Amino acid sequence: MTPAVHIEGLVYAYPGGVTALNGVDLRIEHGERVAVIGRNGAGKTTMARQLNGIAKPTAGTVTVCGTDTAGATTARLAASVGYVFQNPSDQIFAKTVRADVEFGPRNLGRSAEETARLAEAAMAATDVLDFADHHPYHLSPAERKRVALASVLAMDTPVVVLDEPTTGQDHRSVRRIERIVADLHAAGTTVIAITHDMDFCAESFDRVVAMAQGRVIADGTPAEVFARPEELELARVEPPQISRLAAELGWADQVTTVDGFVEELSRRAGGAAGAPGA
Amino acid sequence: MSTGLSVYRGGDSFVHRLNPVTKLAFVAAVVIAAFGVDSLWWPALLFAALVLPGALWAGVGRRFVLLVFGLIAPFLVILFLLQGLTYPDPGTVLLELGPLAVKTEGLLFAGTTALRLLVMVGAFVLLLLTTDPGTLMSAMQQAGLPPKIAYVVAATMQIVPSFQARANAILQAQQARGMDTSAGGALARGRRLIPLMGPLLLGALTDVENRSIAMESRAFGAATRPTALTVVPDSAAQRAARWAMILAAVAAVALNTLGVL
Amino acid sequence: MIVFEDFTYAYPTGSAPVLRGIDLVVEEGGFHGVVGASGAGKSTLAMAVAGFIPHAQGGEYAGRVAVGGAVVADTPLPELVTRVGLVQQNPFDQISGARFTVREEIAFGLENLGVEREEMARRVDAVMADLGIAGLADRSPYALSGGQQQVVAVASMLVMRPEVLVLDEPTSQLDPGGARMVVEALGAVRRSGVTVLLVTHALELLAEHADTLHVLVDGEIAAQGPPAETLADDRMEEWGVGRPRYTEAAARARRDGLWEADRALPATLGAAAAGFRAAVRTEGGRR
Amino acid sequence: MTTTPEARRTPPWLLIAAGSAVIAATYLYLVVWRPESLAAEAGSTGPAALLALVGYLAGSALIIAGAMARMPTSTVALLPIAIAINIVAGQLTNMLGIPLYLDAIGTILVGMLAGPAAGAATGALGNVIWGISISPASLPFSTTQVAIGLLAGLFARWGWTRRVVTGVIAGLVTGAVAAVVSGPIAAFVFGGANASAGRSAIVAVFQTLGLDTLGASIAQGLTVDPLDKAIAFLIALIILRTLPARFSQRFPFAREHSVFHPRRTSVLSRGDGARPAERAPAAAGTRAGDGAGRTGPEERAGGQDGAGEGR
Repeated sequence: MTPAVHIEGLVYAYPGGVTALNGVDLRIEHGERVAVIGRNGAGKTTMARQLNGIAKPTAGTVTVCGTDTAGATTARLAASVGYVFQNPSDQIFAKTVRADVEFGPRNLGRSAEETARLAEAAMAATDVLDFADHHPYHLSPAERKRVALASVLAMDTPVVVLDEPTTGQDHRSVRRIERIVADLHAAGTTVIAITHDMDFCAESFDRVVAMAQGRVIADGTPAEVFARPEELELARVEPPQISRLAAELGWADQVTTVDGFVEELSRRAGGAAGAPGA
Repeated sequence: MSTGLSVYRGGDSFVHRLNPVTKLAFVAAVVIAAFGVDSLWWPALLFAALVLPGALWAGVGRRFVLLVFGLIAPFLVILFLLQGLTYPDPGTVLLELGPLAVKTEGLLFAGTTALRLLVMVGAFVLLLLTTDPGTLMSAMQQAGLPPKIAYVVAATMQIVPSFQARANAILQAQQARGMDTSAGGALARGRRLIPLMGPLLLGALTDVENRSIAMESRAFGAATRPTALTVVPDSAAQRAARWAMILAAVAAVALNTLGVL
Repeated sequence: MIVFEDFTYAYPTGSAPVLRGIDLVVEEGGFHGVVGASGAGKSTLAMAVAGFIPHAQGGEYAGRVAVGGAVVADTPLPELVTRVGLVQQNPFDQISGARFTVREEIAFGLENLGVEREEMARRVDAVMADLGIAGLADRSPYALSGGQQQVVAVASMLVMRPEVLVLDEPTSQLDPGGARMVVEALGAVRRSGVTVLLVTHALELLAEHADTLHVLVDGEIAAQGPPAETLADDRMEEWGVGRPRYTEAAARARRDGLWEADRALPATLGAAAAGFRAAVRTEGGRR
Repeated sequence: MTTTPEARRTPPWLLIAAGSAVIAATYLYLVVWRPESLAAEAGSTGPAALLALVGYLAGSALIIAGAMARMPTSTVALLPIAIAINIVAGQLTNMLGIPLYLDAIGTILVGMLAGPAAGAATGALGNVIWGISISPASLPFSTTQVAIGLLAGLFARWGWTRRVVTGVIAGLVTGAVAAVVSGPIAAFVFGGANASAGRSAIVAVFQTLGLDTLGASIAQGLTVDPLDKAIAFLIALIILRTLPARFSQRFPFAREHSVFHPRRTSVLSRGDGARPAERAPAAAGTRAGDGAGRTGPEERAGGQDGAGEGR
């Protein structure tokens, strides 16, 4: 089976000549949950934009679900890759939430019934059904962010890219996004998120790709990546709170999530207490 | 999409160091003279004797030539085709091509118009190439331009690039949702305006309130007379030169109208 | 000092009040946080302190808000802005655009107040030095990163010497590096004696820096006090605010008997580490 | 209240009236009265080009000064945004390969929201900025932009923007006026030529049909501008009706003249078909007061702080 995303020797230079990506190799299998981290300007978004052909490789190849992006338009690649932009205001335009969510599947040539079904399911998943017939501009920014997410989920693509999904969101919204990522994963969708939120990254993703200066500098499970202080320093990333706590306690084994922490704590305390979450 | 609203690249020549208002007076003077004096050689002389040497003196000759001709060349071709072939008034016909006729008067009219435009565009480009936009606005405010007008001009010049970036982001976001921007006839293209213009305009207008709050937080429009941190150097000589240039231009026009020049 | 007395407010186009019966005293000096879920009324509270409510918004306004003895509703906006500085979320909107360099941008407010030139130059340079942005003086404000722009926005307010600086989610659109820049700048502000009121979702930041924390829930103050106390509150999840992961981990551990029952839940890394060390020791000892 | 030094000397309306009079006089002199001296002598336009330039620019300058003198900060903050919209929307249209300009949408928005004077100032300043930054050749056309902003505001005041149909008709009329006003500049300053080959070809056709350069320029404008402005008005109206009521509420002009017909938005629909006037008691207690009667997003159940957090 072809991988969901296969990037080989990717180099990308802006029209002005500045090199943003400098030899990226990355293979992501179907169904993986991958978080891409690194400081602003590290090349995260530039790389993600290669996946739906908004930017094309200067050198190297990018293949998404078997399609080489070099020869495909963004409109065509949209059938394989759903991309949720960081700023929902960049894409919402229709008079109702529902019409906006239906824009994508309709562009992809889905039938009216299919479009309606997909939109309904996406709105349910993102918890925006309550205001399906409202104007998107009368919603709060957090709600609009969910509408933008729904409008991409409705396209029912095998790969979904989320650009900074938790930025500016309150606790409840972050929780909701964590659940959406879990649901997508359960449905077999490949989820790739660009994020600065290390706690979100640790709780919701199986794999972390750290970037700096246009290259991948670390790639592994959250526990592996967050155990590499030099690379994190290079990526200007502060590990998740739980990782810092474990390090402060001098634990050699990396734990990154609250669950993992409590489990490890009870092991260290001699298993005297009940199982985690009990 | 072209970005940015300034062609200024810095520099330290005499022309660069002049008070921007002086350069503005120069622009006004040559434009008045070029358009007000009724002859073919007069704008040509203004361009060759004043505008072009000014650009060479400032050391921006290459960019000056590229910019001026880039702006004006397509226009000149069209102008000569239009008035060369379809000049409406009666005149000496040099060549007839069916409904089209090449007339001496048509060519003269096109030539005069072309040279005048060359002076106008050239003088402005000289000002823009040698003047920092910030200094231009400071100097104009010093010269009495109301702060609100200065604010609108300065703010617009600075936010346009961000707007262009936003327009690009919107275009990409809709393409990522499967919108094909290249295909289709005029109507199909027209229909795509709403998914693109909608987010651009709505986003911009919702910014207005925050911008207005930010401005009021900075006491913009407070009753006192504003002071200025930056004072653009000026001199009595420059002040005199400004009046002299304008008066010379007006005199040239007057003399021409009276039939002396 | 900021005082709210039985303050209730509804927007002109809204039917239900956004803030209801707010009684709040924010002490002079120091660093104070406001937290709450989206829609709880945090931004409205910030605008009420800065005076844009009611001066720019109208609406239904009851009760009293005062800043350093000046009653907000009775003080004209141009005078109020010299007492309260407001920095909002989007760095792009905070830059006036009226000036082409950072130094002039920061001076813009003083120009509008008619401050004399030498005095203005002195104050601008001092503020830039305090906030560590002297190196940006001649750059275009639009060529800066979001974090740098927010610090310039803070400087633009501070140079007007307000008693209170209100910041409404100033770091929500920034990357961690940018957020750190702003937080460090706020440290400098606080040292200069200005009262800082910060609205944010960044709980860990407040846990480390804030003196007091005020929790807004559906337009009412639900809890207030030192961050260590408020952040440990078990209702934070239900209020939609959440808690730092340290606190969450300790709460879970306490349920499993792995956190000493009489020890307060931690809000910071240091407190959490100390608590867990103690827990592991006693558990190990008991075995 | 802030006033510029000039405004203290002269009331703003007088400046606007004087500016309009200068422009009108220039136009009448050049086009209607058409003095003999204008007749081409050796293929030149005589002083017509200079008169067109000076008269139009001086008139525009007076209108800008008058319109800006007492402008509230909320409107001043709107102007750069509107001008940026003009520029970027024009570029976007061009990029999509749509055979229109759509470079006055921002001007039209300001006219509708903040009135004729503000609209005129936006148009003129936008043109000045375009002129002093990238395209000096466009500077002389500032009067056209003044006319567009002015008319957008006047039509809004007369209630033509309350319905889409009348709004589009207002756009057609505005486009026709714009074409007529541009005529002297296009003909005398630019010799009828246009940077667009298509537009210039139309001028050529009219000239071969026997019109003089001025007539051909105006006729050419009439083939393109009405449609362009009608679509621009339509887009502006769609956008403004989409924005939360709170937005247009901030502009006294739009509020006082209820420029936009109160339209029930789905967000607020409660199944009662009552017209806003009849629903007014429901909004009692707020100072919203006026006939616009639209209620905002905050009304939505769940106590959303739509206004405060809504940015």
